[in-house]
Amino acid sequence: MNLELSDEQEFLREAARGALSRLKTIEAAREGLEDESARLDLWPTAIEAGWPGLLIAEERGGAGLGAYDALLVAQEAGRVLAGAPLLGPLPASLLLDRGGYERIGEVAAGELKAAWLPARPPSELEEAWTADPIAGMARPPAPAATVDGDTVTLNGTVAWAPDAGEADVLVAIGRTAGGEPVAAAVDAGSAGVSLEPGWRYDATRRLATVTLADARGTRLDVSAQDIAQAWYLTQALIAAESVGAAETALEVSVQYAKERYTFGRAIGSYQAIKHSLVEMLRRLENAKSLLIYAGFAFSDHPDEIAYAASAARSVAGGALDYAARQQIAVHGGIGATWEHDAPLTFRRAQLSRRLVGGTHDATDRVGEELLAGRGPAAEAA
Amino acid sequence: MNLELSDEQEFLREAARGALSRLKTIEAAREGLEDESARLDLWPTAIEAGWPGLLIAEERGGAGLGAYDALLVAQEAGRVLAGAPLLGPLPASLLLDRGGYERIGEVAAGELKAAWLPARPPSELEEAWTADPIAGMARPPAPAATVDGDTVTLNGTVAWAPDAGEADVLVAIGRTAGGEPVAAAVDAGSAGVSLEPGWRYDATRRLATVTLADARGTRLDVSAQDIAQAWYLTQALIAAESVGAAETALEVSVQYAKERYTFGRAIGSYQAIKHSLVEMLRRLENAKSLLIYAGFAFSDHPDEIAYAASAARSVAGGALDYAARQQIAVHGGIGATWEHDAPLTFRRAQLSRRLVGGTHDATDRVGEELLAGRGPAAEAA
Amino acid sequence: MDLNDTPEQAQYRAQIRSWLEEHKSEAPVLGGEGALTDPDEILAARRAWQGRLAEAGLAGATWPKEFGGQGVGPIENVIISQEMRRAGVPGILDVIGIGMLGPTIIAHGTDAQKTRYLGPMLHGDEVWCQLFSEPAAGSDLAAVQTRARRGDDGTWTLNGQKVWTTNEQFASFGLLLARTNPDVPKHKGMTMFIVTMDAPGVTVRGLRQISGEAEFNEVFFDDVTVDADAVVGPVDGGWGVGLTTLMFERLTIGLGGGYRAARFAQTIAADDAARRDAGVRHELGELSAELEAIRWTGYRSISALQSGQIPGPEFGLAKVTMVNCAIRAGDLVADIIGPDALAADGNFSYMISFLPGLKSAGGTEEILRNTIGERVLGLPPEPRLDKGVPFSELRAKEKEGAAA
Amino acid sequence: MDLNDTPEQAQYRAQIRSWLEEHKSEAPVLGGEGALTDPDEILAARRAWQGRLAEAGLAGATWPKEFGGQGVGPIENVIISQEMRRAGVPGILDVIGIGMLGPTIIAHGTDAQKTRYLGPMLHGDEVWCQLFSEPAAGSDLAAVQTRARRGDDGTWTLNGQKVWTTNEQFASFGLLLARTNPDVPKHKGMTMFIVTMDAPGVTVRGLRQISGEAEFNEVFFDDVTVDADAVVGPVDGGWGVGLTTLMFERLTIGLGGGYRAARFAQTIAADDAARRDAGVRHELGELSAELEAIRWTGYRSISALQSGQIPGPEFGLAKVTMVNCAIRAGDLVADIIGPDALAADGNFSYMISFLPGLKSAGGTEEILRNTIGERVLGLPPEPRLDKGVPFSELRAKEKEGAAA
Repeated sequence: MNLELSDEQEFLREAARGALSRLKTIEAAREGLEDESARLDLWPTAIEAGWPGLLIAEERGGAGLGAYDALLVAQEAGRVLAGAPLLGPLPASLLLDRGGYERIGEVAAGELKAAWLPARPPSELEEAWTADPIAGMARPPAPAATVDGDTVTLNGTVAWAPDAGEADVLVAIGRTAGGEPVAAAVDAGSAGVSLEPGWRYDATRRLATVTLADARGTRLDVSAQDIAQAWYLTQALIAAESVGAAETALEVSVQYAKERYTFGRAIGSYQAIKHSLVEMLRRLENAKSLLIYAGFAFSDHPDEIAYAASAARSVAGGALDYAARQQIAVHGGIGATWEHDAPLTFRRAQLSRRLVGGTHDATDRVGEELLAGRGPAAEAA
Repeated sequence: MNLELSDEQEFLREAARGALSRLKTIEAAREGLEDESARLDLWPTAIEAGWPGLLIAEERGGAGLGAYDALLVAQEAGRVLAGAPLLGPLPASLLLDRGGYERIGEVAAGELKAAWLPARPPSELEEAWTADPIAGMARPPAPAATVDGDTVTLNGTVAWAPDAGEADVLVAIGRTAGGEPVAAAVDAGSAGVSLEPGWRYDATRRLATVTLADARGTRLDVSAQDIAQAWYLTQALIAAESVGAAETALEVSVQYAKERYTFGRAIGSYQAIKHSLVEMLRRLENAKSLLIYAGFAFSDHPDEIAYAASAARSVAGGALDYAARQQIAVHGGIGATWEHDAPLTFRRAQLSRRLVGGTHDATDRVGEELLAGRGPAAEAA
Repeated sequence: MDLNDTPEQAQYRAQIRSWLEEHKSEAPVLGGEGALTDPDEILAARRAWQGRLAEAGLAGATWPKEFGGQGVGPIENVIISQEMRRAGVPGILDVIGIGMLGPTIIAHGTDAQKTRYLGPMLHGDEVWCQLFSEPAAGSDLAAVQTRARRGDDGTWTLNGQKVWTTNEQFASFGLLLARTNPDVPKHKGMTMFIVTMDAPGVTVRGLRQISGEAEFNEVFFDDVTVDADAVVGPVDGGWGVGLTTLMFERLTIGLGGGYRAARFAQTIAADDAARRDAGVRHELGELSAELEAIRWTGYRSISALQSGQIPGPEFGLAKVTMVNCAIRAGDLVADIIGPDALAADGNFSYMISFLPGLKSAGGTEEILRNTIGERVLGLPPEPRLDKGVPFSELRAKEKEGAAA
Repeated sequence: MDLNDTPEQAQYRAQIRSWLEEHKSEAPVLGGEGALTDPDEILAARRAWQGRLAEAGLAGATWPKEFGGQGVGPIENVIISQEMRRAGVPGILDVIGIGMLGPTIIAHGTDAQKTRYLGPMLHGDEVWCQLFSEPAAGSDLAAVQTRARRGDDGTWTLNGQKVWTTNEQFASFGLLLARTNPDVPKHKGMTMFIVTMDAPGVTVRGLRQISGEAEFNEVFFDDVTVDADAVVGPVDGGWGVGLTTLMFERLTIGLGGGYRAARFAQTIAADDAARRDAGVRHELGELSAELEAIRWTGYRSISALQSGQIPGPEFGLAKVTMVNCAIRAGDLVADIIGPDALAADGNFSYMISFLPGLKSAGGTEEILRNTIGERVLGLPPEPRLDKGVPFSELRAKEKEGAAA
């Protein structure tokens, strides 16, 4: 058993860290709150680093890497609160690659920017494929789809889709009359597609609400399992970003707790502070373990993907929520001021937990899989 | 505004404390786990103290006191983990007194022991009057009732009814074909009544599962509101018992934290211990405030009874759960041994949270009342 | 158990109510239709309103009569607050001055100070601010580094920085704690000063919070000169003066409004899926029950005041409950609404941004739990490494430790 | 990322698996059909089985060859455990002896001690117990009060009490930490002894837990005599010897099984109302995700062992997660089932009773969080008031403080 990173993985991670370190991502996260022009466009960085083609097969111009490799990149992006274009493009690339999309080479090269419109797989309590709602707890069904040969016609709305506002090609998930999911590549500029870009609270995330009104796309030859995997890949990517952000929050907080004195002692020597930092660590380590599990499920145990990726998002989301609040608390009053970085982590945590189904739904899915007897088989190894 | 106890209330409380202090209730709680004969019968104590008639009008032989007075007694019983016969008899006495029961004088004098068979009022998510189930989360409907003049015929089962196994007269709540609740006084020895006494985990609680098969009783002239008040009175009594038990747990734990040393300091000087004791206090103070609210609702604001009593049970239940576990933790290993008193508090907490709807359901009811717009009117005073 | 007034209180309440009934049309309108919007206008109107209240005996009612108060007890003060809330009029502008700093000057000030400052403070003509907290001191209020040096002419020169303060932007005076002798243990070498906020060398800077709004200020003192008669209480005896202020601060907390469960419930009830979700209902029930509890804890402290007791620090736990329940409520509501709940103009986004800072305001939760553990439960304190050590040595040790 | 064995490990695993395949019929049956029930029979069978495992190199495999081990690494030990679990055979009886006490004797014992004790320990002929913890010491292992006094003839006399220990009721020997010099600081005046458990003056008493079962023992020493050659390591150097034991203890935790989410899920799924309840589902999901995490944390520690690292104390956090998740699971399941879940013969009542004690076993959660905060995160320790103070003085101070 060897869960250490391979040399290639170490290299991928270091390269991502290096590329991101050359950008002032934290400053952009703050300034972008008041000045949209201060936000960074990381697409050039992504192209240079080869992220758009990460999951695309080598023979089609990609790097042919696995989900865990993508998680390593997402974790690095999370560490510096970078708005890296991953949540939209990577799951899209998975479906385009598997679905025989013609222009896949351009997607891999980053010449064609793809983003998917997330659709949640059914569960016992919610039996349809659904999309994220604009507001409220009721999830609307995924867009209605009629299939005519290779052409799919779509009608419906998907709210808060990451990176969709900047995409050239959208991977939309429709629901046929029979309730089956169908994936289609839809030209973002084509008739019947309207995009309403927007952001909320965290200036590093580009979101869009997409309405399809008789919009036409090309059918992708993928299975319901493939589409579900795109959903769970998104869950795992959000988990990895959250782990990265929580990791930085812990490091920064530990450093401060060593340097800051009160009543003649470093504040980190007080149990209340010490134990809360250890709680940050505990949640973080749990989340890291589950990232490994999610990666393993994608590479070796596809029937555990739903369980593993959901568990990862659930625990990583909790870890980031906790870390973001504790980072502020450990820093005392100063941690809640505009100029401090802690509020930026907090904004990231607040928005992340409500995207693509939300942390809450991922937790429910862990329960769903167990109740349906689809938990892990037994001990591995 | 004066929320201090009146002299009469102080006297009632001191009398209860005195009467209970002459019994070895804690020892009985432990020994009763292995030897049923070691359990105390507190009915004679109750009679002597006048508890059976506490809520019965003076003109019918009772003391004519209010719900808050009953809560004071329950809190004292909780302090010493006494199995005081309150949860069955007091709500029963409320319905018998209001319902024009003929032998109410004997009930008030304790010559006739009454216990009610709890029925939960409907809510938005559970629209029928229901009884506690033998096992599982689905609640069965309250026993079916047919009314013929003054006679009510009942069919159904109510599980885990406190004090019902020892009662002479049962106050059963039936559900008519139209879904309306009806209360009836049923002679415990009459045909069609079968009682299965039992206990679980906490040897101080006498419980019984009661099956009614064409059992006949005398109709009590009470409204659905009266019956609902019996349910909420039971909730408030459990809350008060829990406050008492949590109070003792806190006192004992604080004492130990002052005396026990580790690494050269009293353990109570460490923040981890200190803050958890303060958390016990915080929950306890919140629960005490809500006991006052529940008492106030019964005396002055009957439309807030459901909300106030449920809130009291919810917070007091949580306070006892927390206190019971922390009492063990503060005491280290010794707190988890048979000879220690902490496990007895733990047993009390574990069983209490699952009786008469359970703490969980009381919490739900708080949400129910708010969602239905039945929260408190505005600021009092 | 009686939620009603005594006959005397009822009479007092009736008197207040009738005054308010008669005069509430003079109060500035701060919200809803016809509300003032210009900050300067608002300020002027609130000053004037405080003046009206003072004249009528509704501001500074607990102050002794000789200083313009009514000499009434804390319970009457609660009645005034309740009636003002009921009448829907704004409260006094200078809560800090009237509630804490005025009483401090009454207790420790010279006759000249009382004569000069109390009247204008009471009537809102001169607003005050409290200058105790410092960035490097954190939870340890006594770790003041702002330095006051006495010149040959008896005047003092102030240098340093204060933070977490409010009202500086329109305050006339501040009550400032400064270190006058660093060579004695830290509680012993401080002195309390009255400073003029428009004196040369005083700079006020807004301190923006998570929401982007400047809810607090930083104040910088750069060779600011104050006269010898600006000292309140004994030189090097400032800690004792500060303790008086803090005692009055405790009297003002815990009785206020806070977040009400009904507001969250309304939002949830409007979403049918959320309303029928068992998990949502349970979470709402749990946090609401606690919020309800602290409402009644508030009544308990009023009742305690009534019978002549000062509410103990355990009532400070109500703040812990309030903040943590509101945080849970914010998370619940935003989970239901989704990203739009975080929109800048959303109903809950200001609350969500505001709460993390509130958690530290007025002392962190940890410090509060220490205090209550020690004062209420009688638990032993943490070992103190700073006892009896001269302040200058302590600072040197810290620098060394942080560098290690 | 590779969950598979290296070729060498695969070969080792195959070898273990084939031995077990061949010999598993010799293993005692402890559960299910045909299980042994008589405690003495069970004990005898488990001793014999440990002997067979030792002969085959499956017990004490990490011990050096000269003492009967195989000299393999920790990863091979993991493989043995996994294969034994897979084969469904019981593990070794004397986990404490082979995992911790034997290695301590190997590190610190005399040649005579190694010759006398290691063989019978390895083969299950003589079982050992660990006698470190004391009732008054609590979390502070070094606060040992059991006293050993040296007589003129060089023998030692022991008086005191040990607690939280297992296997005494059938152990032949114990490794005991006693205070030999109370007039030096507490870590300096202790010595490690080997004691014979059937010596006159040794009394073992079962210590009943919440469930009513005696999961641990108390052992009383009343003028128990041991010879001079029973000392392990230097006189007054017992703390160093004990640290070796504790280091080996750390190697044995965190790799075990623990509670699995599927078990709780099955119970819930069987109740249709619970299965469809959103709140139940969420709570199950939350605690299960954490339980799943520590399964993978376990794999991470195996992987770390594999690459030659000793898993750090942060892996101890897995125990915290495990206990707290199991507590939540017990509460959830019992809330669903109701009072019957607490029936003496219920599927979950033993777990519910067992967990509160487990929370303190092997060091409280607080101590663990201190250790991790300091060793892993590098945070400064609490101020220590007991440093350098003679043990006898410390005790006197404690008595004084507690009486105050």
